[in-house]
Amino acid sequence: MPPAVRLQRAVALIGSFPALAGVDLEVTPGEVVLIQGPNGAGKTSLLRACAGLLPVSSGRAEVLGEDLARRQRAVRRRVALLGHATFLYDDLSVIDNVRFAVRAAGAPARDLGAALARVGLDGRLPRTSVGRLSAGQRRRVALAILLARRPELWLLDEPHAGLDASGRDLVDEMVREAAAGGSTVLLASHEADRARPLASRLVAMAGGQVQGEELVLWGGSPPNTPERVHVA
Amino acid sequence: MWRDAALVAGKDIRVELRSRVATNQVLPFALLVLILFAFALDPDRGFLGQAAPGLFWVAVLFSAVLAVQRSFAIEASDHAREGLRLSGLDPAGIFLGKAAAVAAQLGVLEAVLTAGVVVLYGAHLEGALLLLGTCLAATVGLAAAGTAYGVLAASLRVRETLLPLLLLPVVAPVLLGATKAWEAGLAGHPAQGDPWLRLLAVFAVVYLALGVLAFGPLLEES
Amino acid sequence: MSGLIDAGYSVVLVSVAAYSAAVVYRHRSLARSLPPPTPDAEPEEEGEWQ
Amino acid sequence: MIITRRQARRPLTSSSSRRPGSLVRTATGVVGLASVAATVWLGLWVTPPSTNLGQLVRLLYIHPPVAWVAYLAFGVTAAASLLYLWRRTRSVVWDRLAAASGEVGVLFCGLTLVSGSIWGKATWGVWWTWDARLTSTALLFVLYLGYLALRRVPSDPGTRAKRSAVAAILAFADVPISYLSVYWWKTLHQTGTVLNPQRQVHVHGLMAWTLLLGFCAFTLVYAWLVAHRYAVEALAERQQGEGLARALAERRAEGRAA
Repeated sequence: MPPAVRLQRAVALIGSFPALAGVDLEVTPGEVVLIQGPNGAGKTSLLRACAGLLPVSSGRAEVLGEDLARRQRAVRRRVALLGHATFLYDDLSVIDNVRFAVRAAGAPARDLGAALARVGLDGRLPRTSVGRLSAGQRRRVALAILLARRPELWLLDEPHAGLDASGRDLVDEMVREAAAGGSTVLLASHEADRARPLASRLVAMAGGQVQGEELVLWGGSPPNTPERVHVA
Repeated sequence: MWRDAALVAGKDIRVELRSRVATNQVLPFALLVLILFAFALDPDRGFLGQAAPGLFWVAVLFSAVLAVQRSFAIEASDHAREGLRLSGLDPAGIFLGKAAAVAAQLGVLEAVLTAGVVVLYGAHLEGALLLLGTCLAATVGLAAAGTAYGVLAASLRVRETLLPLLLLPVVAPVLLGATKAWEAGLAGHPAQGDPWLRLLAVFAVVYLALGVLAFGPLLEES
Repeated sequence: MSGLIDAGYSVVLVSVAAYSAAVVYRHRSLARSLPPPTPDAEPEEEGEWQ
Repeated sequence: MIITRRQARRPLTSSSSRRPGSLVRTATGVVGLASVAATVWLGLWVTPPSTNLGQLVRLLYIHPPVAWVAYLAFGVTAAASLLYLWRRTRSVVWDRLAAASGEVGVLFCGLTLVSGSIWGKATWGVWWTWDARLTSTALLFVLYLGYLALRRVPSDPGTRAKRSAVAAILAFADVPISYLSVYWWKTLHQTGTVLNPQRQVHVHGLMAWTLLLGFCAFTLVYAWLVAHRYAVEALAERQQGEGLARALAERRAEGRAA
């Protein structure tokens, strides 16, 4: 089985700014990797590059066994990116948005109501225009799309942001379920207390490069004493 | 490709049905253009009746620019354009879907404008088959070229000003061909309109083909 | 009549001359602002460019 | 974008004036200038007035050559854009050539319109008539003005190259269609200045040679201008490329500092 993500000296440019300045990273399927780093470290760019949104201009980049330089589009149906933007159409109703996103990804549009109920959007909410929802509710719609799509690689950029306590618990639950179901999760978060217990590995980024890695034992290891495996 | 096209067209039309921007803004704008022409040309001397085909198609052209801008404005909110790229939809399908949605809106607009030129300019509709065929070919051509240029300009900060400059010279043959075909139809000489109809069909086919080929690379440019 | 002919010639010649001057000036000033090219510069440590 | 990176290390420009490419360029410029001067001299003073056009025939020595260069330039832009878009021949060379040729083409297209308009004033008594050739040339002019406007929008070089190439193809596909439509619409312009058999009688001897010289002269000037404009494009990219190498280093230093 090929690694879920394999980056070797990957450079990605935004305009003429090197958002990724040579990233080395390998993620095996089923892992939950937490990417940490200060603002501007390149976390979001890394996730966007893995989604095939930000072209990798040099180095090697493979996601789910596909070469991103050549087949940028091939991975997109198997990958989901949840970022600052939720990619929803304000004028469409919640259920129409979910149906469009799920069918566009090539997944069967079944049990959409169940997915929406799971994220707490039921009653008359599915028929409401997304434009009338609060920021937190919009993120819940995006979570419902993730649930219905069942992607192989989850790229979560600050998934807890803008959610209330139950929403944050829901994100944690979903990440655990995804990993248990064989999916791979790349998670960028500033909320270390929240995200660390989810992760099987920590990756520290700064200046558009990976600066170090730590392996966290599943489940119970205290967040401040991880087993340090490798420091670049 | 066709499945994706149907999905995208359905989505765009659903957005329009719920937001009614084309109905509430583009359509009144087109009618306003018809009325302004009457101010500019003396309505009592019968200029309007003679110029009806040209004025009709100029109004359609300007409205087409607005429709294309609207079509890509809905992808601009909440980074939906990125969502579209991320979705893994076939770019050719996205192109055809968006063009079909624009064409459908233009079709409705043309129907209303036709009533407008009959009522306001006193045009007599003859050779209905030619008029209809012209509308069909011209609309497909406008929608195809418009969608191709729409995605070209969509990622630029100056898109509102650049799109008309890029699109209008390209669709000038459509204006010419459709006007001449309508003139022939309204004058009761449908045979004279045939070469123009063929020209419109060629334009539509060329820009559909180019759009299918070019939409993918253009959509990828963020 | 001959005025029109002179006008035709001068418009063409003056415009081409002005554009040439602008392009050559831009070329010169850019070339001066950049160091001369070094064709055998060592590649950076990135290695393979795809 | 990738090529720009390579550009940062190994510039392809021939900015140093001792290179052979630059020598050819200078020679083209000198010969072009001399032949333009010769065309003007022959056209204004040496050649006789024509029997049916009178003195007006003198405009004939510059208007068709200028128009020819405009069409040639747009043709080159379209061909270079195609070569850029085709994966196997993709190279920044074609993008620069398309940009250079497009800009020179717009200049010559504008001059075609102006000199054609002067011709029209002299023959028909009006500055502008809606005849087929004038109208389609005007459309062409606006079409490529849009292309240049698109090129000037600041963006990432690779993105801009691809976008501009597509725009050039989309515009170029319109040229035959719009020409045909305008041609059907109205035809007033004398068709073909040199190849038309009826007119050929009047363009002979020294006049024919002057016209031929005019074509060569303006084509050489075109080549020279494109060569310079190409170098400007390449240098501007190099300037950007060197900025990029610095940016990459700064970005990494940022990481080490953190």
